[in-house]
Amino acid sequence: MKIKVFYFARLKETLKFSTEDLVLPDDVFASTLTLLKLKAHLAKRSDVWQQMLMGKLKVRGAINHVLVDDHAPISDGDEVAFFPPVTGG
Amino acid sequence: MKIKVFYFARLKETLKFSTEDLVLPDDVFASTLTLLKLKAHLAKRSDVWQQMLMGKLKVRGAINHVLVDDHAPISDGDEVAFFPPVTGG
Amino acid sequence: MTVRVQTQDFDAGFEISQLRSARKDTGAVVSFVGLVRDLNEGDQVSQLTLEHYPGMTEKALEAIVSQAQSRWNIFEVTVIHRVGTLQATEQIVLVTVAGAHRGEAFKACEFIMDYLKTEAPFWKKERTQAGERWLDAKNTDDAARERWNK
Amino acid sequence: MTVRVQTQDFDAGFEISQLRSARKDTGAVVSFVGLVRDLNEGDQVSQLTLEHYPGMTEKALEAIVSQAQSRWNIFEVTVIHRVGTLQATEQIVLVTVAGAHRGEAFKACEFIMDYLKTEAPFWKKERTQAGERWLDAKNTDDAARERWNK
Repeated sequence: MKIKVFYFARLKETLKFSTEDLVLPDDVFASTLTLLKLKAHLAKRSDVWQQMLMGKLKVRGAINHVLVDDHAPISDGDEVAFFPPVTGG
Repeated sequence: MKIKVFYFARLKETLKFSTEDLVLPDDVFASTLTLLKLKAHLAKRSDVWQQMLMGKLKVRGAINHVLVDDHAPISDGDEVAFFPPVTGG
Repeated sequence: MTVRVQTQDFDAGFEISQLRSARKDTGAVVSFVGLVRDLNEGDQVSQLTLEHYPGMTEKALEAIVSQAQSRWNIFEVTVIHRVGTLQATEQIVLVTVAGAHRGEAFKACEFIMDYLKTEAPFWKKERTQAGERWLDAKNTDDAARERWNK
Repeated sequence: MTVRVQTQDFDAGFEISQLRSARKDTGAVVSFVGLVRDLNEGDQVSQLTLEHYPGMTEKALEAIVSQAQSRWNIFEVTVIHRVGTLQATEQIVLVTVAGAHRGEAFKACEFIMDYLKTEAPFWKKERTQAGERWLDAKNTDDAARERWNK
């Protein structure tokens, strides 16, 4: 399965990634891929990724431009985004 | 005692008075003159005055530019005003 | 505070800029503009005449703004209310409140409008096809005002 | 509805006039302008940079406005949010709501701001003398949003 992932604000700056195309072997995840599983998967990349995605920082996620919670399922072709709680206005 | 009385909006139009100077003999009122007593006094002028000041129409009053209730006391030299509930804004 | 009662129109954008540039720690400006509706109680309104009590109006408005300023932590406030004859769609009133944060500015602005509607000596007379009629005060306005005392 | 995300400044007065002349039965226009404060958490702020999520921002704002329009009887709504680097005292956001009556316009305008603060993908980074820092979301903003669900 292939997805696009975006990172914003503090995440983007610290991870030094703003966007990437991810190709995930279908057998990596026992069942449906969720935001939380994707975070855990990415967190294995390094300590910094672990800290930013699974650490103290609150991370919010969106799938196809809609805010969702950690248990939202991700499908092939989805656009996923990770970012800190928003602070506009 | 001498006071000035103003009338506004529907009261002014119906009574055909916008303002008048009133000289009231001190012995007309048993005790302190209040807004209510002044209304009752003016209402004796005619049926129209009775209707407008003591009838169904809700009348609000001000003494020296401050909204007050019917029991507020009036003193010599005061500026008194009668008007319907306000409808600005 | 700035309180004006006038026959001429006002420029809400200008008044908002004045307030927002008055202090560098202003974070929020909340504004209300009230307009003459062309429709009231199902009737077409062609014009509205606003009468007021010249000696009392400014004082009443200033007292309302002072109350808002003592209740909430806000900075500057501008209130402009027009009198005289206005056509449908014309502006009647502007209330603009500047503050550090939005919550208090919103509350103060709505409070000022609710009190203005029930305490400031203005009266409206509208002209419809059936003739002229004085508007009656609304119970909903009294209710809007009362909730601030809870 | 009008929703714009832009780097350039906006003219609140112009946007208010647009909304109030759109319909002749408009009686109330409530507006909020948010500004860059020169002071935050006790530190002098020289500038603010606003980042956003281009594909999502407009959609999120439109969804918030739609919610407001389904909750209250309001007419037109304009939301303009700036992105990029802004100096202290510059305008960040404008929310303008037109309606027949003030109560619903006030509620809808405040609702849109409370939801924008917690759901629209914008992030602020401020520059102070100590350097740059990303702002953390505030619990008070979450609380402001939550009260609409009661």
